Amino acid sequence: MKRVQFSSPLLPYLFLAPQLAVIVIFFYWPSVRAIQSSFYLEDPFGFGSTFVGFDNYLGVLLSPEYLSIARFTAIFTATVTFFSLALGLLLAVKADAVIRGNAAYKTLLISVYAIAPPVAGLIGMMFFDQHIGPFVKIAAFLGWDMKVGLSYFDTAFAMIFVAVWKQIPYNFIFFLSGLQALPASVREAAAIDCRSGIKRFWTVIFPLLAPTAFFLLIINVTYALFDTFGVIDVMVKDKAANNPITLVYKVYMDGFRGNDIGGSSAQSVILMIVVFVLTVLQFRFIERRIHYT
Amino acid sequence: MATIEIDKVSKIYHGNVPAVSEVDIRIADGEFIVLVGPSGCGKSTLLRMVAGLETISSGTVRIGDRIVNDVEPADRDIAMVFQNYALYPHMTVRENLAYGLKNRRTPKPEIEARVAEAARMLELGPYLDRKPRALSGGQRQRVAMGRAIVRQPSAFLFDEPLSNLDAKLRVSMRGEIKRLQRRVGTTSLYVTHDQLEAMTLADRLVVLNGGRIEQIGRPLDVYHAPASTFVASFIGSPAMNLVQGELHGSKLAIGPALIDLGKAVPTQGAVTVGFRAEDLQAAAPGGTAAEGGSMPLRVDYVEELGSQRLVHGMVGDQAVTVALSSDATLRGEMPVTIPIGRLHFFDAESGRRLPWSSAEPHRTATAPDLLETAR
Amino acid sequence: MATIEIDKVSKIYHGNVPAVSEVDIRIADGEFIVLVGPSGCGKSTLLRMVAGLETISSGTVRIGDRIVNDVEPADRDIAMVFQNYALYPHMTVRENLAYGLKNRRTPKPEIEARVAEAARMLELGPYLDRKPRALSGGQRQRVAMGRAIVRQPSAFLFDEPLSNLDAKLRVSMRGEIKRLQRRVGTTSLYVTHDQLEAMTLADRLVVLNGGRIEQIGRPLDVYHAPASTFVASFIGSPAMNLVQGELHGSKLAIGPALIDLGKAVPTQGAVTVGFRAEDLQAAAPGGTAAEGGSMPLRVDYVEELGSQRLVHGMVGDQAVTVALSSDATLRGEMPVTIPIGRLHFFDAESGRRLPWSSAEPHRTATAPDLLETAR
Amino acid sequence: MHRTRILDHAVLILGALFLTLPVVVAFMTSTHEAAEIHSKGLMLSPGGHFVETYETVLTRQGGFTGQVTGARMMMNSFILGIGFAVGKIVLSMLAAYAIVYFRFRFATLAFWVIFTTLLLPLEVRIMPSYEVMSGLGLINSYTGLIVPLLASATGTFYFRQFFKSVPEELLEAARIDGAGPFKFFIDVLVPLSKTMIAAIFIIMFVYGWNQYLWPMLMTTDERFFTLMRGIKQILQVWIGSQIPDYNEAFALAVLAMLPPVLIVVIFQSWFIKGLTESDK
Amino acid sequence: ATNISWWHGMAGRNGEVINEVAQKFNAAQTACALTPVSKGTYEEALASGIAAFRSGEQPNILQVFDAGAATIINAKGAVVPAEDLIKEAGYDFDRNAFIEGVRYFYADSDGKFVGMPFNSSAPIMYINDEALKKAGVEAPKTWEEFEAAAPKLKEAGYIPLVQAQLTWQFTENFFSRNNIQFATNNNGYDSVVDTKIKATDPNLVMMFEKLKSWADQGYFAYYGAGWNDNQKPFEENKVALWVGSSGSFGGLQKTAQMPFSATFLPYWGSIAGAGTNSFIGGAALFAMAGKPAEENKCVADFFQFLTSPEIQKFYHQATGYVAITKEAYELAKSEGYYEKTPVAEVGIQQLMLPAGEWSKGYRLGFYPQIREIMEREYGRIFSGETTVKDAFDTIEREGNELLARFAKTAG
Ligand SMILES: Nc1ncnc2c1ncn2[C@@H]1O[C@H](COP(=O)(O)OP(=O)(O)OP(=O)(O)O)[C@@H](O)[C@H]1O
Ligand SMILES: Nc1ncnc2c1ncn2[C@@H]1O[C@H](COP(=O)(O)OP(=O)(O)OP(=O)(O)O)[C@@H](O)[C@H]1O
Ligand SMILES: O=P(O)(O)OC[C@H](O)CO
Ligand SMILES: [Mg+2]
Ligand SMILES: [Mg+2]
Repeated sequence: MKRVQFSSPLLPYLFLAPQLAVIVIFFYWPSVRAIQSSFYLEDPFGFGSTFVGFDNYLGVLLSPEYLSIARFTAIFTATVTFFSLALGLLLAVKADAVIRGNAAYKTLLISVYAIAPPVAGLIGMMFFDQHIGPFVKIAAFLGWDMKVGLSYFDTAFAMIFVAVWKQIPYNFIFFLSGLQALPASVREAAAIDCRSGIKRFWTVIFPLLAPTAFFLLIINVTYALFDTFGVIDVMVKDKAANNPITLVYKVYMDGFRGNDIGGSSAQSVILMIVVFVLTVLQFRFIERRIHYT
Repeated sequence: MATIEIDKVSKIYHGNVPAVSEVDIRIADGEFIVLVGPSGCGKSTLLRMVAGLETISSGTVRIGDRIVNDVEPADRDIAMVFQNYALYPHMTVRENLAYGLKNRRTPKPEIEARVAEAARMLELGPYLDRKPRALSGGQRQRVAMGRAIVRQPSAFLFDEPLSNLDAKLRVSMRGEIKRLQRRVGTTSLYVTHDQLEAMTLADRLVVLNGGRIEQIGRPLDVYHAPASTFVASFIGSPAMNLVQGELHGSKLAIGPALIDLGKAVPTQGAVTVGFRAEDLQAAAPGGTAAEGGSMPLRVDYVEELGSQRLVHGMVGDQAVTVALSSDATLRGEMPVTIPIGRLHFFDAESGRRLPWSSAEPHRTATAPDLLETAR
Repeated sequence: MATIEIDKVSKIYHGNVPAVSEVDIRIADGEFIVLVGPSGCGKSTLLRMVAGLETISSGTVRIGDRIVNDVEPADRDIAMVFQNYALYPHMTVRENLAYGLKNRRTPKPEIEARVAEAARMLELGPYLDRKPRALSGGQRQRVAMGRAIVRQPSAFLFDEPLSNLDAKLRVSMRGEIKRLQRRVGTTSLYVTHDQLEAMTLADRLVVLNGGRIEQIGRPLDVYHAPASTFVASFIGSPAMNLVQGELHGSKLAIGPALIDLGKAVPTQGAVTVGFRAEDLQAAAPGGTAAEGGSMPLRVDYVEELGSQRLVHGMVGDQAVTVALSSDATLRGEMPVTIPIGRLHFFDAESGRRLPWSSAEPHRTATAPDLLETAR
Repeated sequence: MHRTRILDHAVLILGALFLTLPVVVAFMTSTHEAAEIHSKGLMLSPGGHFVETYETVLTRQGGFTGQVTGARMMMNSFILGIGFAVGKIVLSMLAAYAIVYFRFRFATLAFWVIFTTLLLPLEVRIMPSYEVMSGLGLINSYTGLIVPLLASATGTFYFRQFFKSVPEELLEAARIDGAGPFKFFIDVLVPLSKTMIAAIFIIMFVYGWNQYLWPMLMTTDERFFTLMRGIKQILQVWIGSQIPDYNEAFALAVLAMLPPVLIVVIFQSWFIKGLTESDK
Repeated sequence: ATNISWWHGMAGRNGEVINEVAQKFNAAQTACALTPVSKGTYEEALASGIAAFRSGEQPNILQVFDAGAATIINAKGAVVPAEDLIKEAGYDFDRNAFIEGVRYFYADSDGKFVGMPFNSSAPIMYINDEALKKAGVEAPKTWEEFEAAAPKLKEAGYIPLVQAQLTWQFTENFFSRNNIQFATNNNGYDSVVDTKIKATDPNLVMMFEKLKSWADQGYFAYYGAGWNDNQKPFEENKVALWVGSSGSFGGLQKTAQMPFSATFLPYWGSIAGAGTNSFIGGAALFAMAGKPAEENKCVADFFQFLTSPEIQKFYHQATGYVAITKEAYELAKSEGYYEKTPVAEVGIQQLMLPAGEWSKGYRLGFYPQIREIMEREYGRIFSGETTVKDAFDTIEREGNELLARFAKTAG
């Protein structure tokens, strides 16, 4: 940490106490409860529970339905991450390149950042409404009979579309500030060394942006996994049916809506493990992350 | 290799105050030109216009016999060394050196040969596979130089390439750059705000002030005949003493001192008088001024540099610094003399050099000429 | 005001290599001590131990007659000036100056008086209500100084306070620091890696190398009688020429040159010979060596500094630099002479100074003494 | 260097349209009548019912108690957003201060205890969290809405990164100037962190404002309903067997996005700065 | 006054009517103060109620929809049976005052009312009068008749048939209208142990095969599980026949762009004994256990208040849900309400049809999740991802797994 630090027997604990208290009560306690419940089969009303060992886990992992949701989650996460990163980067690079109107573009492009996922979902839902959705009309014009809510593919498309839409500004902001933090002279050196802008981008600028891109990759994966809950909840209109959903939504469906505490707890724990692995990877990379200054 | 012609070049940022105004410089093939001036005087802007990194507001830049105003930087056939080196942090030294060549579709074996040659010249062999962050400042600087050399461009452009180095390294890298440029003979435009660097490196130096050229000339010419008080105070260390004087006939009054110039000068009345610290001598106390005027100096403080001592004091109410050899005796109040021939006169208002001035603009062959014979 | 005694102080980071080893320095009341040495030699570590910002691994530090090893920095009655000034960016200059006093519960009127006094001394009056970011580098430096002064501490500690300034400003701030310290008379410990700063500022300088003291002494003593090749090459610019020589009786062989020392020296065989660039003179071609030995110099390149020229060349296969006045004539191959009395000998292995060495360790009153009389 | 400008602008304009058009459409649509939207779909032009619709949405007394007006929900959203942001900043600044500026035995442990919370979003542990909350009697209270959301380390993480970038010498100078841990924190660190605090405030405010699932679960008392809850309510109509008041839905959506969007847009420079400072 | 709370799953106009009912109750007496709270959808209201119950924060009254009945009724100790509560409060309770279709669904196997029927609906078929006239066909009573009329309707430029909720209208009420057993253990009423859903019933499979082939021929359109997506085209006069809820009536009156009427949900003439009444839809109110006696008394007062003919009539007319007592029905009838709005009577008439062995109700644990499975598989059927046969195999398998799991938790 710092070269010089205070040393005091009590103060650091005092400063940490509020945060730790909140975390222990509202994070660790519930998390431990979740792990505990995952080994029990519980009556919805909490009248009794039976220890079932790993049954809940087996039930989940052997269910083809769960596996197909897992598969969709993976695809959804990969697609949302890829497109929101790519588009965010594209816009950031362009905004970085223009001088005139730079501020206006910036403002327009980040304005959507603050929109809540359910609001995004609501707007998306209207855009993809089977009867009045303008996007559906455009698609029909192109010969695509879009049936969001009925066709698995179309619904997935709409969800991904909205999730990407919502996330672009975030990536845009980070990429833009990442770009602007790059030493101007390195970019100029590249301008002298390489005529093709595209080649320059891939050989010099992008590698230098790698730390930002990596950071964003993690953020976007987390976003796609968890924060899209609101988007999905709104877009499936309360009826998952054969619409695609993600693992978190499934936890919610089974636990909250279906009152299957044990099963959903097991799913929570599985998610915890997935996120844990992701985080370990993240820390590993961050440790190894190149400091380009 | 090529000539560079900078013709009435100006740069105006955002329709505002001009950063560079109507600059004209003709750089001969193989010449080493140093742009020098205080911070913000437009040195980098000018250099970057030549490089193509900055648009030219008006005027033309010609490299060889091509007008390059609208040519992409990569197509100008120049190489540039940046102050912070601008090495590609994610590439090894070898890749850094080869990058520009690869983009130019130079054949592989040739790239390898040129990289090897540059590495040999700059003694970078052992570091070729390291990334820049594993190099010391001096080594990075050498890689930056190497990156310019491998390209074998028509011209080198340097923007304060040494200012991130510590004093000792700066001195030795200065020598290296000079030797290297002599060896490859590439036309060079070099920016620095360090007058010592400018003096030692330049074939000709260009002193910039507020976006305009204050003086162009060979280093010693500039040193010995600065065109203005600005140049006089900028070139040379310690800076030339500049004091207010009064000319009456053939007499020059500086505060309490009255100096006989021997002959009348065209200008009369108030002038700015300049003389260099090392041209002043301590007069024997009570002795008469030898071949120059004598001024009483109240010593304020002394800086011992080992090889010499700088005596800071006041003549009347004007600060004057005298450089004495380290074995000269000092007293609290001492007369100093100045050879008449070493006095410079400047217009009190405009600061421009007045025609009557130190008789001997330069006395010996300048360094570059000498060097030709020395090798 | 107080004395500072540093007694067998060592610092070992993480049970590893020592950063500072058994350093002893006794600083007299009001004395200005400069710690100088290359990067990483432990200067800052030592200073920070005195400040209380770093724990002391062994040894004791005494300020006045109090052992302060376990005293909080704030209670040591010292003030420190940092390289990057460490001004509080959100406070005005006035608040920056007053902050330390306020924490000490100094009465308000006194704070105001002291701030006003410091502002006057440092000419900070017009900037008192500005925030640091609205100040130039030199002004920031002065605020940092002011923050130290208002506290009226027993000692000032400076850690490279000038190295963030540009060359010109550095020279002038150097003068200011010196004058200020004289005026307030506060014991000072000053860290720099710039030998020129060390020479000009120090009453005594301490040359550190690898965490150990290489030499302590008055600047000119160190300059004229460096205790080792390390000191010899570190103090003085250009650095002292150090070449391999061979002593046979009263003869000294340096490459092709044979120099008669006049009398035999205690050491024989291989030695390192040192001589300063400015002690060398150009001999008239074909003329005989005057009172010293003559060496043939093959000129490599020349640096024109205006006031003098540095001639870089080779004697045999060893690099030698000669400082000549700017009107000396140059040739590609020229003999240079060295007064015998200005030769330094060092053990070829250990680099320690050998007893027989240049006769005159110092020749005149040193600057501080002079200054006392000069005021 | 300057050739591709037109293409650049084209891409940017398309991007800006892509991102903002839906929002514009939402706004325009909200100014039409429900029946018109129902039959004609989304609108691109203003509809002239702006005042009525928004007045209704803001002031119509919904719910049983008549206390669920749009304005009330908006106020609750504000309380949640601001309460959360302020709480987060206070807690995490203190914790980050302890971690960065103090030497103590369990520093590493504390670090890990705090940072593992980055692992698991609330959605995943929503059921047990709810139980814990009701066990503590915090259902239907602003405390219950706000405090559990604080149980994550993002703020601490940002502040830790920021504190690490504060020049070491400032602490050293302050110590020599006689500042203890409290003084240093109040006199130096807090004022220095202003931009960072502003940026985190914005991020956290948006986060708090946008909370969806948690307030839905945590409030049964209409007085605590937030805008997101209101939107959920409207959405329900969509699902069921009645016609939705599209205009009101969009008006509410516009109201729900307006404050955070305005804050982000107005303070974008702080925001961007804060984001980058905390990135590394 | 004693405060009691009521969590429900209604929104929009229906939510407002609930508030009005509560206000009427509060105005009618002073001892009790009732506060209704909307908890989202039916599913969410149930889930919130359960979550709250686990931590002792449950409301006094919880509205639970048909599909959630088993969950709450099987949780012994979660609720006080409405009948007991009312009797304890000193009121008389007459099961026979309720109309036939309402009587059994929320009762235990002995017929004791556990839940208090509240908003009751029936799946009925709305008719686009214009469309039928144009095509020159009569409203079908059976699916056979529909099959015959469909080509003409299509020719007239209409989508012949759309529905709103396949689970409720074409699965559960397929069993009731055609009088077919839905699940073992007496449709689940007798025990949770070993109850099995009979989703592969050949008649049900046939129904969906028909639906699928109608969809392929353009006689039937399916817009996914969202209710509104399916209702919209009917409102827009694109659909001839729409199976919706009797509770949709109020809304349709505002939105439909053409005159419409309604009739019973068709059945298969080919199935012997078909044409019985339908299960009651909508939801009932449950008095949650663990509340102090004086609050329970207030709940009983409210239930009593609810069943009063005036309130029933008001609610019936304000929402389109059917009146649950005969008295209320007679009252509305006597006032000539059905002459003005004949559509409003269709639901209640359908519920009052003679009951069959299997049309009283069903009681299946985790049924909301089983509905989710059905919705998923139905979606797959109509998007061509699976065959009807496979879909019902899956529904039966996964449904039975859930039922077994429920048996374990309840056991
Ligand atoms: N991109 C820019 N926009 C506006 N003004 C600029 C820009 N770049 C430079 N300037 C201004 O132009 C003038 C010249 O700047 P330039 O960088 O060329 O100075 P310099 O001589 O290189 O100084 P330094 O020694 O500090 O590098 C300065 O006043 C500077 O503020
Ligand atoms: N906190 C630390 N932990 C470990 N080693 C350290 C630490 N601080 C300094 N050192 C090491 O101690 C030695 C002396 O460092 P110090 O900072 O005192 O050098 P310095 O002489 O001030 O150098 P510079 O001129 O670069 O400031 C160096 O080798 C350095 O790497
Ligand atoms: O929309 P409702 O209230 O008629 O209810 C329909 C079904 O019964 C819900 O399960
Ligand atoms: Mg510059
Ligand atoms: Mg240091």
